[in-house]
Amino acid sequence: MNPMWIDTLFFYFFALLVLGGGVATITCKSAVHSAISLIVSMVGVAGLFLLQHAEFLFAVQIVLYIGGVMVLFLFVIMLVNLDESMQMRQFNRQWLLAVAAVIAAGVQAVWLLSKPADLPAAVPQVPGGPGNVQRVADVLFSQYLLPFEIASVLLLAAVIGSVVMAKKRL
Amino acid sequence: MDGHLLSWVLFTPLIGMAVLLLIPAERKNLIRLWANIAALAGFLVSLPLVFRFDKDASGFQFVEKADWIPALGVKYMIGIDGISLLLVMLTTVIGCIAILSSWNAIQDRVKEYYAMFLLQQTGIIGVFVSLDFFLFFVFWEVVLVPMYFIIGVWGGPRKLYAAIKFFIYTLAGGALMLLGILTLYFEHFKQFGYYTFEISELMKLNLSPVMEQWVFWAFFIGFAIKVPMFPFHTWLPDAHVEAPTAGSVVLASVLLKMGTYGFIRFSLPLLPKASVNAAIVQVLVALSLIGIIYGALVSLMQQDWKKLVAYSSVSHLGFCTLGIFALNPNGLAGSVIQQINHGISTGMLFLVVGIAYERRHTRDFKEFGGLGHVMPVYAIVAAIAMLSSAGLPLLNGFIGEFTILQGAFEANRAWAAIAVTGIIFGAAYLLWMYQRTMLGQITNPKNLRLPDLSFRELATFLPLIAWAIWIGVYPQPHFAVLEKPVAQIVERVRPDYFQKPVQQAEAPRAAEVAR
Amino acid sequence: MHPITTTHYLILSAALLAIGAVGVLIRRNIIIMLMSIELILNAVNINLIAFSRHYQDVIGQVFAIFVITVAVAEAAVGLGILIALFRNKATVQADEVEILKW
Amino acid sequence: MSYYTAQDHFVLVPAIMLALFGCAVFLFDFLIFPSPKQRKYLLFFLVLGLVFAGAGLWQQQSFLMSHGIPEITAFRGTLTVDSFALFFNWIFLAASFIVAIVSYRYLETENEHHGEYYGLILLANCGMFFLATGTDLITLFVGLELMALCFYIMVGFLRGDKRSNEAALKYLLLGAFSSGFLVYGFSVMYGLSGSTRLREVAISLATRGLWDPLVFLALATTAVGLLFKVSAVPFHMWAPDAYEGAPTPITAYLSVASKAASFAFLVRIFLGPLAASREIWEPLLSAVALATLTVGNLAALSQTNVKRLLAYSSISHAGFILLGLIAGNVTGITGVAVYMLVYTFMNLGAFIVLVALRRKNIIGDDMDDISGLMRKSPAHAVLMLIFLCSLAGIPPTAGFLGKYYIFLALVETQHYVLAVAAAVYTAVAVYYYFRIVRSMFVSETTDKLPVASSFGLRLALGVTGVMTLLIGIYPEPFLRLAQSTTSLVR
Repeated sequence: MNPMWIDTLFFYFFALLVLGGGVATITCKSAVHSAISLIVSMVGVAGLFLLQHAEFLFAVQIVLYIGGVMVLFLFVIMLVNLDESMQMRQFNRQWLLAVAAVIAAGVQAVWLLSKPADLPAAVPQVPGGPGNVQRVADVLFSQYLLPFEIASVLLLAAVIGSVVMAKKRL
Repeated sequence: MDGHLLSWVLFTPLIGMAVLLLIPAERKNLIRLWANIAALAGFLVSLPLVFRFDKDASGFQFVEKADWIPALGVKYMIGIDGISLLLVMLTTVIGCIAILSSWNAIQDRVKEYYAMFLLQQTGIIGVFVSLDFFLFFVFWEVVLVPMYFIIGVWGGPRKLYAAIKFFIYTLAGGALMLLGILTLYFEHFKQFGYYTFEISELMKLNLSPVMEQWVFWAFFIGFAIKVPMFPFHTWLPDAHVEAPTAGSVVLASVLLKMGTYGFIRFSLPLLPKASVNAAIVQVLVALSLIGIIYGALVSLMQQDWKKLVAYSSVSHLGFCTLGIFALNPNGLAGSVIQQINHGISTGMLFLVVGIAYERRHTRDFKEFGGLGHVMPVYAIVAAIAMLSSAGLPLLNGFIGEFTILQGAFEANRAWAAIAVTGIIFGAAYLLWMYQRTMLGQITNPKNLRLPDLSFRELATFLPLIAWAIWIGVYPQPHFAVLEKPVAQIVERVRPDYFQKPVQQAEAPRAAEVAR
Repeated sequence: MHPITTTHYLILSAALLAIGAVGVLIRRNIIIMLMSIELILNAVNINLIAFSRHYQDVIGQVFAIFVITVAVAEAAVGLGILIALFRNKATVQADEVEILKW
Repeated sequence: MSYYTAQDHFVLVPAIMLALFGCAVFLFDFLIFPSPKQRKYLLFFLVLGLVFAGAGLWQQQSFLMSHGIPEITAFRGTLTVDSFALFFNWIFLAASFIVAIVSYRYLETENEHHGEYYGLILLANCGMFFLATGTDLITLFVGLELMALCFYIMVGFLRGDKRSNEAALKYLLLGAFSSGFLVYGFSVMYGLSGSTRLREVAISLATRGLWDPLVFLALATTAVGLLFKVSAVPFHMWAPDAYEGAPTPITAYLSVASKAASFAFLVRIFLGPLAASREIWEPLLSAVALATLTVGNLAALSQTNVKRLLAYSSISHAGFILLGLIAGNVTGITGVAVYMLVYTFMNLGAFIVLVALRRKNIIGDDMDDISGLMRKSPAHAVLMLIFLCSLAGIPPTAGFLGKYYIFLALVETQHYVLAVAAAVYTAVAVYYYFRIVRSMFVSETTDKLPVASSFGLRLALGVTGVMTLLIGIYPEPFLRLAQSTTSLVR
């Protein structure tokens, strides 16, 4: 079997997952269905990561995003009684307008991108270098040490914030 | 104090205001007394200007110059020439009178009222003495806020509408004017390599005619709204009618002069090419003439005493702008004199209206008639005011209008002819006004027991009457201080003017005839 | 079949961005709007990984880690606020969440 | 290769101080469970943090001046301390300080006095530091999110108030949405250059054609994200609701510090990586600025809620500041800096007066609540008058100076149409600002309750009032400082 061929096949498969999941996310009436569609979409994205040899990101996507965030979403959906919100109108009045505008912009973007992008030539990778996880770690903790530290503060703020917001009595 | 005389003149009212703010608001009489003292002090401080002014010196006198915002090239630079001298003196005199006249009229929020008035005094004087365009603009805008409050808080029934209309009109004009100023400022940088707002520096600019015209129109909007010239006058009747008496007096006597002063001080000397442009002159003269006739005609139709006086301002200020754009010494000198005259006579007329209003709380002509029988002193004072406004010889109005007409005649006979009809209409509505209020029998029983002028009220008129007669009988000192600056401006705008010997001889003759 | 290039990934991510934007704009359900925002951030990540692959470096992957971190934080705070809102709603008995009127 | 040099530390000190003291506030609150009276120590921690951060900034400033160098970079170009960054950081610190000291009384009235609030102010300020100082896409993005996240929480801090919840949620939804677009643009920028340093991105983008599709995509998405952040029309719809629902001190903070940080960010991006596509974005931004002025001013005309009115007015101010960027020359960027400085003090001042009007059972942000203020509390009324005059741009208040610079920059770059439009809108703005004035000075008061007062409120009003007048009357030192920020313009 031609590996190129498999790559292509997988790409289209995952792209289908991503886009199909995405469309289902925004069209489903029920929030639970939306959440499940979103998981599908994210699995597709994770697959794309794998195709691109971003193994660490693949793991992060599965564990953190799909495992963490989506559980959080589902948890809140269950916690907040959505029965009554199901009865409400689910779409904005101007939804047609919005869809038209965004699709127009999207088509334009796709058309703009349809020519092969002439990106600067890449530095070829030295074969037999360190693995993906190690390389990510190297860059993260040397070049991007500062944003990493800022992100820790950011997460602290997020933790405090969600506790402040969600707790009944402080 | 000697070197900073003009600064003292400028800031005395502000110091007065600062002290006033320390007085507790309950002690109304003390506040009134202090405000009068401060205003009088403002006048007394300005008196030395008259005595020390050297009418033969050219250029500005009492000049003070200091850096204010070096980063922008802004200087604190003040000084006066003959034109500003007259207007500054008018401001300090009218300020005193306006403050004195409001002793009884204002009972509510006395402290704020006088504080606003004194703040405004500083602003107005600042406009007339600034020699730095930035400083000028700051004072120009500073005047707005106190006037907004004077109309908006102590005014008549439609005060809020009138106040905000006045404010927005003037501010819009001011903002456009600022763009014009900045254009000059930037052009100066391009041509000379440094930033300055100094007027004498900006005069050295050499602009393309097109740019001059654009800047001219930007200035025009700012000044014409303030004057107000014909299509921009609609704020004026509202503001005048709704303002309290003292507010109307200051508004008419001094504030409107900021516009005409702007034309004389800035538009003409800074933009000479645009100012002699035939099309621009024609437009401005046409608007002035329309203003003269329109103001007079509308005055004729008024049932409201104050509105009549208000519209008469439109007509009189038309004369002033006509004189300016006649662009010759007679026109300009006449215009300045007429500005002073309008300040004196219209100030008096508003005081007259205010006194009647204070007693009867109405300004409808139908309510009055025959006041001369119960209030003889009042009727005499009103007669003087009316006649001075109508331009009777031996009183001030005649001198100004006559000199302007001379200037207009020299420039174009048709202009003078049209303006003369304005004078005739003017005499008509003023006499009619007098007849409807002072003469005849008392038709309304409420008018039977009106008290005549109190000493304080009379005191508000006396300086103005004295000044009116002074100008009417012996205008020479006034023309003398104007001669140099006016000649300078004409020289600047029309460099060829004085090279024609015939007209050169005419300039002094005008003053002679006027005498 | 053509080989898959970076361009393919760019187009895919642009499409996902558009889907996410549509979702935020047309839905009235707050949770689904939050999910649509997650879609947008996933589109960003697809982009980043594709470029990272093109340059044979890992900067794009590091960037993606930060994007995921931020997405998680936003989702957590957003859901917290949502809970606070619904708690009040239960007590004040408002019929409908007014905020989605714009 | 060392990961953390002395120079890195020197540059990072203010942020470290802010973050550390933020954590200290959280810890103190968590471990000691301070009683309501002890909560004032939290305020003490906060002020101390600001002072230390200020000391760090001061050292950097004097280092720059004494060595005569334009900038210090750290973390391999991730952070750049230049005059521009320092200028904005001073604004952030001042705003944080003023907001913090007025919050104490307000939160007690609202019965939501919790220590987390003060910690979040410090962390938000920390985020702003990175927005003004960062020159790396990832750092900027994470810094932006740090700031935004703190704001989402603070806007919703009145948890029992439905308005506050809704405001927070709306702000979060649209904020996250715009961040998504922004970071999409960033990802494309990275893709075009293979680097995340602004400098390298700028070089790569400049070598590509003006109408290169990828550059255009990066420009469009980044611009949408940034314009959302500064609440420019048509991306402004979150602002009035978020401003109205948030606790008033946070509204003030949001409208001043967050806006200043967003503008610092926006200017850095537009004059950095996107500088080469100026030909494309200049007309776009001109249209946006005009629309912003129009919508902001016209919508403000009909508001009856003062907070909402000030929200729309702050939208129109954003339009003004954008005009400075459109002019884009030295004067224009100085104008942006000066405008931001004066806007900080005058807008904070106006909101603080509203904070003082919040008393038991009176929300204090309606036009009726402010009516008759002159009789009730002349000092507040006069200060409010000064702030409003300044917002309207009437000399000799500071606001005039900001407008002056914008006009000058527009005239200098011959954008006469924009200049005239902006001039006309200053007149429109007077109408709605003076509706508040009218209400304060002419209308009768509706309640007898005296205005809230505390040491913090008085101090904050004093500082903002004095600064608003001082910058107007003696602007020289502030202008010198602002003029040094123009190193960004090449």
